[in-house]
Amino acid sequence: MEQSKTIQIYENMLLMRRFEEETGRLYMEGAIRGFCHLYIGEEAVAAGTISCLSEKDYIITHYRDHGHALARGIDPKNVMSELMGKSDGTSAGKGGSMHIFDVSKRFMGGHAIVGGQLPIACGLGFSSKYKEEDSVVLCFLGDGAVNEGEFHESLNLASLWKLPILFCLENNLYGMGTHVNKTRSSGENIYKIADSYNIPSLQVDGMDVIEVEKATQESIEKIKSGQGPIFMEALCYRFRGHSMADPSSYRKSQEVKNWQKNDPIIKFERFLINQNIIDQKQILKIKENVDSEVEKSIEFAQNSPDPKIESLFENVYKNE
Amino acid sequence: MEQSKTIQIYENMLLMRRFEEETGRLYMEGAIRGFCHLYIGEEAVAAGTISCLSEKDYIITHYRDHGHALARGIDPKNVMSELMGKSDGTSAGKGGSMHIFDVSKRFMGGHAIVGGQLPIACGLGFSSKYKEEDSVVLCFLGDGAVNEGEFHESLNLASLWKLPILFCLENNLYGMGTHVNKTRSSGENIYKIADSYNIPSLQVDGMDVIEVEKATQESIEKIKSGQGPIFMEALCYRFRGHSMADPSSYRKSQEVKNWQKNDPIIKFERFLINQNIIDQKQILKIKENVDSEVEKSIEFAQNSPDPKIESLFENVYKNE
Amino acid sequence: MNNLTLRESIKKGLIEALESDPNVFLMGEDIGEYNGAYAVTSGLLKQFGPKRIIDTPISESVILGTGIGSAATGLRPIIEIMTINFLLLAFDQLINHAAKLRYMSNGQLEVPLVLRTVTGGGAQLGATHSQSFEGWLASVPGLKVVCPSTPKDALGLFRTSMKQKDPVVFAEHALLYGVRGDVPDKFYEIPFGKADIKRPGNKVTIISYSGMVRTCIQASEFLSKNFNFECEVIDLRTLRPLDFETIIKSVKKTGRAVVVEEAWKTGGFGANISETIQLEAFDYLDSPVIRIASEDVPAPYNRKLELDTMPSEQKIVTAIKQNFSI
Amino acid sequence: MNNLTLRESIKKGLIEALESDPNVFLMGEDIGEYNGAYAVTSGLLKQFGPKRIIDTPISESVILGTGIGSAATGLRPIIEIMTINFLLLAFDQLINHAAKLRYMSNGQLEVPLVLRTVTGGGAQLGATHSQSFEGWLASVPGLKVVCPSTPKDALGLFRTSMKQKDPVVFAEHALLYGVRGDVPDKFYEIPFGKADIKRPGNKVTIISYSGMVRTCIQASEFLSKNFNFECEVIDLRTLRPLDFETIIKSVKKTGRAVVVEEAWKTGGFGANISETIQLEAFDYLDSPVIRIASEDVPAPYNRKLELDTMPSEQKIVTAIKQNFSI
Ligand SMILES: Cc1ncc(C[n+]2csc(CCOP(=O)(O)OP(=O)(O)O)c2C)c(N)n1
Ligand SMILES: Cc1ncc(C[n+]2csc(CCOP(=O)(O)OP(=O)(O)O)c2C)c(N)n1
Ligand SMILES: [Mg+2]
Ligand SMILES: [Mg+2]
Repeated sequence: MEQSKTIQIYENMLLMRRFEEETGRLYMEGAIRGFCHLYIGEEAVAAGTISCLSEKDYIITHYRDHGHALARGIDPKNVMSELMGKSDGTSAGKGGSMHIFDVSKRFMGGHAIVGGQLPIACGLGFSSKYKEEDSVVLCFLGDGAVNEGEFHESLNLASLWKLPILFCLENNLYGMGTHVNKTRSSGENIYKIADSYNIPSLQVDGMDVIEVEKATQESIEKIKSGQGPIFMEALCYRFRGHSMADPSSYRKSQEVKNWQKNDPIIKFERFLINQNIIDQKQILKIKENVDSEVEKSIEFAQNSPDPKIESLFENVYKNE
Repeated sequence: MEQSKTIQIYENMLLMRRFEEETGRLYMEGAIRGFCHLYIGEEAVAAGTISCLSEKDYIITHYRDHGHALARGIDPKNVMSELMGKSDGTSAGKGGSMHIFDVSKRFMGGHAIVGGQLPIACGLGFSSKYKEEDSVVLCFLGDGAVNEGEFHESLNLASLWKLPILFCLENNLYGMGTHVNKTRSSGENIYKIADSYNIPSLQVDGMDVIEVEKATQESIEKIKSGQGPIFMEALCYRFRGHSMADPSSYRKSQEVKNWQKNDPIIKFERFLINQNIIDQKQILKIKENVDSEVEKSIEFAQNSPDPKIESLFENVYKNE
Repeated sequence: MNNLTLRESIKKGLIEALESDPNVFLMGEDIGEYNGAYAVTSGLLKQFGPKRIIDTPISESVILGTGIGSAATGLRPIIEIMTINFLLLAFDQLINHAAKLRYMSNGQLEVPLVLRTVTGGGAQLGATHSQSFEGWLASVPGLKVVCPSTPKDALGLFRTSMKQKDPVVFAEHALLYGVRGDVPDKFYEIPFGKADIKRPGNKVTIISYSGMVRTCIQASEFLSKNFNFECEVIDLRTLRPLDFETIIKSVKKTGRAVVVEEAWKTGGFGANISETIQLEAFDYLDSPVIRIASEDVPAPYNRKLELDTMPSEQKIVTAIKQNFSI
Repeated sequence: MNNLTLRESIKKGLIEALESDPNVFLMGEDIGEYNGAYAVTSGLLKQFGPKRIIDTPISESVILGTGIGSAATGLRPIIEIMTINFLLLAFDQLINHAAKLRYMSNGQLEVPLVLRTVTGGGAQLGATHSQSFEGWLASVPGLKVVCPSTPKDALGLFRTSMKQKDPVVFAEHALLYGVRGDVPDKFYEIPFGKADIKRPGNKVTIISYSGMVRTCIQASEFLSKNFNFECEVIDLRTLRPLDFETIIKSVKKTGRAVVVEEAWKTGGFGANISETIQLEAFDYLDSPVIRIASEDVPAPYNRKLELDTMPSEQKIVTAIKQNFSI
């Protein structure tokens, strides 16, 4: 990895973390509402994968989407405004936390139905291939989504038609409160399910951004060569509850602590220092910048006006 | 196999064949209507599998269900009456060809939505297990059904919960007019898909009733031992079109002819003679009996009255 | 008398059912270890164990299908689909199978299944998580549809649901879970197809169900206080079977009718009620039947926008004042 | 003028679309090699090749999802779901996704997708294969719903469908495919939201769509011939947008209205029309609006039973005679 990219990834991971810590706080204060799913702990996956994409590549993801949005370079101001339901939000307050879109960045949402993004991802890949555009689709999904029928239909089609899709499974071990061992008949190593679709697959340490980045880079090259989709399982963990409403009684606190010891940001920070890519001073500086960016995004969002009531009827259809 | 069972299977296969030849004729005459899917060519699968079941085992299948119904010993008179929509039909004319039921024989239908029987099969298996009944569920499906989301959800659950289900895939190479190679990403040998659900699987020659019977016998023993589901792929072929409405332009006539050379009934007949289990005279006698049974079923059905118009409102709900 | 939340009263019903019949079991996503997305089943896994309280993968079709197959073979499943929005993924099992098996088998099979799910909006969950499809389901022959609005009704209707031999969709409104109400200690049931007059009146009949009943009562109180105008509020309680008798009787008395529902206005199930009123009480109507429903837009996330899409006390009051000139 | 079947006129529309825009493609089960379950796409694979005419696995959700994703990125998919009964398996994609993406993204995304499917009963296909769900879909904001009843309308409405920037459900009635009608050679389009008076009259307004329009016309001819009683038959053509103007204008003239639809009576979309008529033309109505729809039962296989569930010429005639005393 180039040094500048390395540092950018680090900044990006910090941004996600700080942004969401504040998101959590603002939720408790009532400034953000509805369902809100934090990505804290999983930052290496979004940062490692999305940093490998070009402008013309597509991203589509589930409701746990703040991290992906920020990694794609969507302005935190607009994301925060969306979380607060404001007119400067990515969807001018209509979408909310689970439905972040920025089509100018080919960030195709934010989808709140578990597994629902997968068939659409096939459409994006189909389109790229039909138009000979050479765009890759990066499609995130959770371990819980693997058991939905839509997963199966999508993987079969993607493979049959050799669609240029990188499926990135964020296996954080739980779908809400249910451990993956209770839901997956094939047990651990979910990535092996790709075999039955004839899709090449791999497993990476989702807490290690360098490993994620490298694997993504290689996968995307292969996909661009026209061989069809690849399925990548990133082993990771969410440090917070499933959503802000989660009582989190199903996990032992020791389990959470053990994973937290493996915090992807701390780990990466250590690596950067050990490799002399960056020093403590630079780190402090970056942290300050990130803090200030997050603060600004909050201020911006707080000052952003509520959408006009008339907007309620806009964008149901094109011409109405 | 015991000799008496062997002969019974042979009779049964003949019955299916002759019954459906007449069904096809009656359809052309307009006495049978709606969608009607003949099983001709695939008789070895129904005969070989269903002959291994005990009374307390369940069967659930798709719309191509005449063969399965007859193999289960449902009276041809009642099946034919159902095809003609008469009051003596298995559903008194309400179900039709695609929806044959006989709950007294634990024949749980006849389901016309591709893949729709699979989730229900899980429920039957669940019930058997919950009640510790030791019943096995024999669930038929086509190669086309494998690509439905419901297939995936069902196989995962069946395996996770070790449900006593024998999935019997009737791979006749086509779903309507679409060849399995155009729809299955993993190519031939569909049975291998069971690996990703951790379900033991096997493939049998579905044109060879002895092989089918043996494999079923063994599978059912294993399932009864409590190890969970088994997935069996029977390679077979339908000699007729998908339904009576099928123009059949998508298959080369040579392909059909080649498969017809492998007719499961002729093959089995030869085997019976070669093994001296049966002689030509006996065969003639059996054929006569079968012909007469089929004729009687037609006569019975033709004489069966139409259902009363009031029956329209019966059995929508229990108490109405 | 017990003062319970709707959540508690449904839980009471679940416990009763589980205790009274070993063939009753609960199945759904996160109903056990997680204690239920809306905490209705909280503690039940501990109390009844994993044979009876069953966490499933996220697979709506096979969850429902498993319910169908087991109900058809003598068990009494209570299936939870987390919300009605996700039920769309199991519509094939519900509509093509559960609703039709009795008929297609000419009564050989029956599917005594209770499908609990959460309906409605108003919690800023956005367009994919705020829908109300119970009206569609009420149009499907073979299904019964229950929509309680109070803790007492919820328990009484739940008990009746468990006695049905047919699939019952029991739709609980997300915003009602915390609402409290008196629930008799003494055993009671509430029959299907009997609407309840939640507030008597003589000037206008308001017909509603589920989450909107409260809103209708609030509007009625306002009109009573400020204009001495007394609305009769009818809570349908079950959409199928539907109690037209109570509705028509009331309208014949008041001569005016308002139907209030949370579904989208276009094609809302309530139109069926307006239609029947004009048909059965044509000569008694002083003015047309009006209907208040959600705006014809996907639910927006923003609080103000979302509130503006939904029927409200204010909207009901205004509509009544304008249409019936008070 | 060309005399075409409805099947041929739709095929003409498909060919035009395919020829005029390389981004148009067709996708669905058995539309290619098999030539289409209802033979609408027969020959197209040969004519346009496998890049444009795409056979899929039997996977309704991903078929529709692929349509959504490709429509959202500049292609113009025409998706065929073999029948509306199987569309239940893709309701999540249609309702939670296609219908909502424009709104949830505040206009950033759009889904210009034409979803062709087959609706209706009457061919003895039994309960799982004879349903009419277009009314449900017409209640979903974000979707448009087209239901042509003649070859001419089908082509004109199809052309308009292809110009939409929003998802269009184009529901073709199975029993109409063989019906012939004149189709102008000269290019024409038929706008959405404009109902068509298929038969002028002055005594009663009959409102219908799709397969039932013919039946309404037949009933009208009978009443005209035998009783000199002239019905005006309005064909809605699109359920969403819906042309209330034409309906109300006609009812104000005739003073009587009958709504005829093939869906189940309870909760049928037609109730929405009855309701609006009584609301907008209250003072013009001589008697209540009546509605004729299918019986509230799953479709039986037996011919006589099935016919008895559906609205018929006879039933319409009888209802009009009874309700409007002729
Ligand atoms: C179809 C559907 N079913 C259920 C839900 C409720 N739900 C939201 S998130 C979730 C868990 C998903 O888990 P996973 O895919 O592992 O993603 P994670 O939340 O762990 O990132 C569930 C069950 C939903 N949104 N959609
Ligand atoms: C959900 C659904 N989609 C489509 C159809 C239409 N259809 C009926 S049979 C069939 C082909 C099924 O093929 P397969 O599973 O291989 O069974 P076979 O007919 O070969 O026995 C199709 C597409 C249907 N009935 N249900
Ligand atoms: Mg997870
Ligand atoms: Mg097949």
